[in-house]
Amino acid sequence: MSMSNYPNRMLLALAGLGLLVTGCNVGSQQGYEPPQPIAYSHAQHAGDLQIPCGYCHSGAERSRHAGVPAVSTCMNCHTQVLPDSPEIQKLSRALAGGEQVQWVKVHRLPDHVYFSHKSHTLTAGLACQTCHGPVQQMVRLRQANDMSMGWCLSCHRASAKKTTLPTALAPSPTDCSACHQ
Amino acid sequence: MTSGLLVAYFEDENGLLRAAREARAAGLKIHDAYTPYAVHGLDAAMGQRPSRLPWVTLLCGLTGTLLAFWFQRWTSAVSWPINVGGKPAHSFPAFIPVAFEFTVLLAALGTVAALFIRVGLRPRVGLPRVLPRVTNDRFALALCTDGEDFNGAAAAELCRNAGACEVSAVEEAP
Amino acid sequence: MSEHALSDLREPLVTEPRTMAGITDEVCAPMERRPSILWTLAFLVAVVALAIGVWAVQHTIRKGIGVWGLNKTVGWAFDITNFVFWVGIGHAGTLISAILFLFRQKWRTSVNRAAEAMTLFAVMCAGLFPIIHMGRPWLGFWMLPYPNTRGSLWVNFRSPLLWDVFAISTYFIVSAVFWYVGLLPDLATVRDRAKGLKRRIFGVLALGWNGSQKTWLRYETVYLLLAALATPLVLSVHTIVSMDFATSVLPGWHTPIFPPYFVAGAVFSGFAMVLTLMIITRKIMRWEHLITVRHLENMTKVIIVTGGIVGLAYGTEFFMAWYSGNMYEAFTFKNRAFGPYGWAYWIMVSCNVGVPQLFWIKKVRTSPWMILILALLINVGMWFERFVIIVTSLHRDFLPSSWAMYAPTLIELAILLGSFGLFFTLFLLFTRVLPMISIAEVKGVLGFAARKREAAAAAKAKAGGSSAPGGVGLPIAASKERS
Amino acid sequence: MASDPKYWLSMADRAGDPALAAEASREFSEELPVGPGAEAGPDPKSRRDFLRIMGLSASALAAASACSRAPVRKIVPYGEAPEDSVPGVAMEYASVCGACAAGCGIVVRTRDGRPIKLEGNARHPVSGGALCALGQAAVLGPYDASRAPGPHIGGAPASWQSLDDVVKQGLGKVAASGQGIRVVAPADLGPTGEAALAALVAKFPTTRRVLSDPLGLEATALAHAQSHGVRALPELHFDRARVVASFGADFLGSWQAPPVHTRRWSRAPDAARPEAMARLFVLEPTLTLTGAAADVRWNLAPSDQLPALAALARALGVTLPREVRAPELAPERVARLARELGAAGAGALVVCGSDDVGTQLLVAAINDRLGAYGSTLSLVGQPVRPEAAPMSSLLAELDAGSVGAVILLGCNPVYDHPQGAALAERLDKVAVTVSTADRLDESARHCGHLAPDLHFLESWGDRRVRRSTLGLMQPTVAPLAGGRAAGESLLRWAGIETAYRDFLFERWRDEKAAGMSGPVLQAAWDSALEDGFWQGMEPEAPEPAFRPEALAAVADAPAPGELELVLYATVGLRDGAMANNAWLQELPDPISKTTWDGTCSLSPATAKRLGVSDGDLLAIEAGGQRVVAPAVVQPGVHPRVVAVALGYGRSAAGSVGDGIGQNAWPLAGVTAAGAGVSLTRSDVKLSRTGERRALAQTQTHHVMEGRPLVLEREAADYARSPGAPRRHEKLTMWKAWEYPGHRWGMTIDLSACTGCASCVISCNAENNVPVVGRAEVANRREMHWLRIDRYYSGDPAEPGVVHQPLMCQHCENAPCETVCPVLATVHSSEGLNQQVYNRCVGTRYCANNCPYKVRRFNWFDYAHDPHLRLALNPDVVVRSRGVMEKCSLCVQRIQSKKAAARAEGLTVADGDIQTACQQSCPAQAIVFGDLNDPKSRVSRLTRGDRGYRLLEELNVGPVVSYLVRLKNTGGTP
Repeated sequence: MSMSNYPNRMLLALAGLGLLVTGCNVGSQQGYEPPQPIAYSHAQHAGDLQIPCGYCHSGAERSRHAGVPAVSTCMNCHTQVLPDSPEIQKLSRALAGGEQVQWVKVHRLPDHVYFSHKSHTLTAGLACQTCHGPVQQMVRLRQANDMSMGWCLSCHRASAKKTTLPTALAPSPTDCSACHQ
Repeated sequence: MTSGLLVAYFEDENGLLRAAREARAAGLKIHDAYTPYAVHGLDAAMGQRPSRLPWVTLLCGLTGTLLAFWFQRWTSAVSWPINVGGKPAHSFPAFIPVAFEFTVLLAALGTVAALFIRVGLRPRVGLPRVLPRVTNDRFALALCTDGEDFNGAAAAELCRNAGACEVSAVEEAP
Repeated sequence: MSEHALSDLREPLVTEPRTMAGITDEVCAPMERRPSILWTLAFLVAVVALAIGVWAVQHTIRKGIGVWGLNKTVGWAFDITNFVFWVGIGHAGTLISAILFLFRQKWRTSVNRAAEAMTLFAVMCAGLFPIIHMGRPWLGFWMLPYPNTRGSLWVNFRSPLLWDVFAISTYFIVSAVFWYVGLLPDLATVRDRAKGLKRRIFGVLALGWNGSQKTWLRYETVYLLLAALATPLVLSVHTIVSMDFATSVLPGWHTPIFPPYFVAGAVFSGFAMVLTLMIITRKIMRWEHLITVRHLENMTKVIIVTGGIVGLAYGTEFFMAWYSGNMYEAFTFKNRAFGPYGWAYWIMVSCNVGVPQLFWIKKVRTSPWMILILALLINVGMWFERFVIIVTSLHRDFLPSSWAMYAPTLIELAILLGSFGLFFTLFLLFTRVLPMISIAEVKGVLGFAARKREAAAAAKAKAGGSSAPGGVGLPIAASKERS
Repeated sequence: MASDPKYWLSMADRAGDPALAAEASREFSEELPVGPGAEAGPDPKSRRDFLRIMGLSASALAAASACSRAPVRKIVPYGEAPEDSVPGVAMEYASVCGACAAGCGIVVRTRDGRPIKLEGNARHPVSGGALCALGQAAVLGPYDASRAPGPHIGGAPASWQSLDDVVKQGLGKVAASGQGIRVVAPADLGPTGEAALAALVAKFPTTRRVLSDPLGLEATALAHAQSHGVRALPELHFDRARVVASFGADFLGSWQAPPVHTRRWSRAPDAARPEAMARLFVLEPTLTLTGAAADVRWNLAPSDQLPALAALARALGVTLPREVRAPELAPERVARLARELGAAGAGALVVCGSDDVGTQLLVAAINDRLGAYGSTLSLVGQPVRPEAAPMSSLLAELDAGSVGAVILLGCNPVYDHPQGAALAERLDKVAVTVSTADRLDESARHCGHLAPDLHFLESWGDRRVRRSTLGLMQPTVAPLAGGRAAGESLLRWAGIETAYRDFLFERWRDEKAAGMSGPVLQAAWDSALEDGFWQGMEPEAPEPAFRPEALAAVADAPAPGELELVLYATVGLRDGAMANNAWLQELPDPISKTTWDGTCSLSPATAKRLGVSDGDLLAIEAGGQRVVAPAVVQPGVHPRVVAVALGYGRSAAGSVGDGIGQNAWPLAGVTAAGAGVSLTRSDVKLSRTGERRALAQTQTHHVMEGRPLVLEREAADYARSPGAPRRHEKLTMWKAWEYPGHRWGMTIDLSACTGCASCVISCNAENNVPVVGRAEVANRREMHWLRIDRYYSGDPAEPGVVHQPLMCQHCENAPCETVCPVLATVHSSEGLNQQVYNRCVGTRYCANNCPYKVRRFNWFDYAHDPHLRLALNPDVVVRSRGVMEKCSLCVQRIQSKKAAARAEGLTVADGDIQTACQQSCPAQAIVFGDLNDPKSRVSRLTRGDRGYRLLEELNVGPVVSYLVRLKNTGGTP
């Protein structure tokens, strides 16, 4: 009818473009905080009690996978501590061959990404919190970063610029095959 | 806006051309002419100046070229330089085709957009005012009636002499 | 562009006396009457072909490209052959519109609209193939350089395929705009004839066109500018398509002759397709006076020239294969002509080099039926040209260990059929819903035709002969006084 | 029918199981379940699936659907974490390969308890790290779903306890009645297996052993029993030989221990001193890998083998007690052989693949005459093979009714013996019949009971390769089917309840570690297990003397036939025991390049005479049996010879191997003495059936068309003028990219490469290369990242053959990279051509533009069998349909070695990183390393005189270099 249609149309077009542009970030899992089968608190274990991350996630410095502790690892303490708590009972039942504990995976990289915890912890000396956020403050685990490729790269690029190491020893490659192999 | 128009209708372009020339010679102010096809020579007859739209084309085209070259260079050599087939990050010759295409694209879209904006063509739900049969087989010359010394009868006579088949007054320009 | 640009030596383009209203009625008639049986039949056939193609495409996407006959050695065959074929077809339309417009070739007026529509539909068909030929077409949008969360990972501007994305989409957009801008006055004409819903639809489409001279002035300027932009664009598009091959390392592809060779070939095949469509249309619509034999003849002349260029290119390729002393190149061309796909090569040569030579004969190039048959043969030949370039170069390249044969599957044939279905469905719909001939432009040349007839009649009368409307061809200097 | 797409395109097509279909339809299949990170219940409707269903609808939809959250995944933790296994970290175990009798040392790489890769054990004293294609492929064995889930009694599943009871009772009854118990077994069960068998014999004294020797290898041992008094196969030291003559022994491809022979024969070290290069003569009826590697190769009809050897023996001065007719082999050829072998003396070696004892006696006589015993071949220290009767005697006994029980121990005679059908008929009537096959195979189906054996990766065991060297086999995965070690079964039936592992340990302790105890013993045992072998003292004994009187057993040769039959073991399947292995079925025959079929090879001349072309189905008739096989017109076949592949035509191998080709063993002859089988015969009839079965070949054009692809030079010429092959001046308009760190490169020595295809299988295993099946191979869509091109040259009757392994050349100016619109293939900072599968949209332009045609496209979702998925390498992503893939130069190995070095603050040293193909190459033809390091092996070889790049004139700059093939023909052939 009149020029007044134009702004609307422009808005619509912009919104469409915006969707396209941000499209891939929309799928990000940042902020994902699923309920877990056991009311386990990282804030209590890693924060208040200051149990080192590696005590439970023992693969973090040895393997690709940080790993989830075996039920027996929990029971190292919990045979003594709060053995009668209903949450701990779930563990005892699992250990006795009952219903298994099925943790909900929070941090998920796609299968086409090769990621090694060891290279980032042991070799690069990064703190777990660098990627996982302040886990020691989280009662229920939440994904702190979007863990997109751009997010990985931002760090890899920055540290590649800073390094004084010889190229062969330099960390944080930005080659595709560093992660996609 | 004009308060009213005197519209003369013609069966062929020659009458229109003659009327336009004579009206201008007589000092009448021509509001516009309405024709079913582009009548050649009418611009001169009405004393229209050539359009400045080619400048828009040039501007848009140049913008396209520069934008495309800059963007290709930025993505390939600045934002994330990647070794592709051993070619340098800024592979200028390889960037020419896209730059060319983008030049044409922006120039074409810009020109048409400029035309539409300039002449007020836009999708509209209601129907525009259109003088009868001017999109089919009649030519119309619209003369402004708001001049100080406008003489409607003389103007109508001028048009009839030039070959107008009908002369009428309309309230508002199409 | 004033009238004196038209030489009096030329024959009028509208061979029967018509009034402007008559032209309007005539061109708009197909949109206003019920479809003829012939049209309905043709439309049904086209839609069935399209449906078969749609099924084949969805089958391909569901199962994988493996349903085609491709293999590790021949990675492209029917898909890209069809793509290049359709892009080539899509060249004549804009060429007729733009280049002939720039060269003041007024005879383009009655064919340009349909030719442009043909361009658009052909480019649609062409655009289909690069998308479906991908292993994962649903990720095709990765070819667009948009900011993303992958760091941003952009696209490879060095890839001819990316150039294609830009070239084909630009070509489509600019052609569509050019076509639409050309349609505007006619849309208004239709709007002003129509009633009810149709009037409202055309009202929206016509953007409020009212025939104002202020608009016409700028419109003509813009149309000229668009033509000037479209002309290099047409040439660039097929140049870029040819670079899909020319920038590779494969013998038979890697050759600098490709850009002009492809452009000439595209114009060649495009004109053949325009001829095919026009001859059928003028017959069905009874528009022999609007699309005259002269139109057809002019187009056959373009075909002779471009066919000659194509033939020269074939010869040059062989010469270079021998002259370069490159054994891979030499083998490729020997294999092309005398290898397992030699039959395709000889179809290509006879259709593209042999057939156009018949147009040297006046009788042939003024006989619509002969032209139709030859034009169809040329289209077949041009399809095979792309097949020969793509398949015979790929199937035996550098390492004999990987040499392989390719044969299309039924699915691929169905997709080719479907692309014709899509093309003709769109074209047939176009003949029903839009004015097929540029009403405004034909009216523009009507006055000239009328004057020519009058002058001829006057001359005849002076000579004591009887006047015959539509009599043509006498070079008479007298023209109507204008002042 | 074998012509059907036997391997499946999708699991759904095969099984019709919706769950499997859902599994198979997922793009980028989920990673393998990993230890405590094992994820429960992957969502079958993933986002990618949704997208694919929606297909064409463009970007807006894609963007919209990206909004959806990824599916919820669960982690089930261990209850108790297993000791010393860290999830995600590979464990390696040394063991012994059980794929054939050669007993090569292997290293088994496991991830999270699953073997995923077998590699040669470089420390092994005999195999030295070599492993053949079969060995590489054996990693699929434990995951073979066609294995029997447990013991069967009378065809019905049963428990081990009840089986043992039934068998023990049955055997006891038979023994008590004085009837015979016959154990049909291969010649070598390993010392512990032999001991277990001995225990059974002790328990049931009527037990006798019958030899299962489908390929007739025992003839050599039997000949040496007569000529040297030792029933043993001599150890062959090709590395010490200056002149080798092979009479139909495909020692590099399928005869005895090919990887060991290949490692020893390898030309890689020879090429460094071309003036002293050894020479290989091969005289054979059909073209084999050994013939392809020969310096001088002559066709020799099977019926002419004995006369030719006799003529050679005479020319060398051996006195033959009996006249043998003159050979067809040209006298000047015999003279040349005699001259060159004679000149080499103790540096000469003659080997023969014949299954005829007389022929092998002649060979022994010639080697003895040359003084080769103690030099190039040796009987000292070789394990003595047990006494065993030939199969024909078993049939006679069965007919006579004197046998009450038959135990088939790790053999399948119903399938792989010419009289298999007769045996099957008779087995059905025997009171007690037990098979220890791991599945209900052809023979087991005719046995009352099945006591399924374990796969060698699941089992304890040992293998004596030399008397001084004991290979130790240890389990690397818990038994996945319900099997039990065959040796353990024997022990149970003999009434010994010791666990097989303990039995093995005790025997080892008593024999090898006598006098040790406590921690010393434990340390010795641990060390032996860690090494994978126990190396004792080499015996210091003189070679046994040759007994000339043994030559009396040499008979005259049979008359030549109009058409002669040669049944041969293929490089991929050998005796067909592993026919259910999809990798081996899809492995192109190194010579004919056919897959998924047992073919019948004819010389071009014969094919022309009979009007036969490739793929024509031919009926081959001999000894009243008829076998139909597709023809392959094969250069290098003797014009009178029809060569038919063995190992195909399994009917009870499993879902993969059944019905592939036809079994050719029924065509073989039976001999009463010796090996019991004759794989050649002179009375064969050939006819066309008029039908065709298109071959699934990976290469269909066999000559180089005069192109400089494989460069060959005569060694003597080369020694005189070792100039480099032509190198091209390079011009460029670009400034080259710099590779400041590593710059990976590879060289392939064409002199060394024999085309054995071990690398191909190794690559399959390492890189999760899918199997595509017969129909897809026939469509030329095999997925192998590494292929071996084979070209013929010269006279098709006796052609020259060259092999050229070809993988991605990782070009510096990669033509594939330039044309990819989405940057899915780009260069790494270390000079690798990277293919990013998850970025690929599948335009295939890269493959078209690859001059080497090494890129492979996933035309469909090539299903990984849900069981075989367990053997996938978790470090390499599984590619989905619609994406391109190719060799990455094992980038995952590069990355992991670099990461390991970096964790220690070191850089990788030359030789640290081995690609899978390099590691597996028995001939050590492949060298990988850093081209930036001027001292690395790969740098030196690349720069060396023989280095050249394939299609160098294209200036694509491959980082893979080939080393010119040196051939030592000595001039005129």
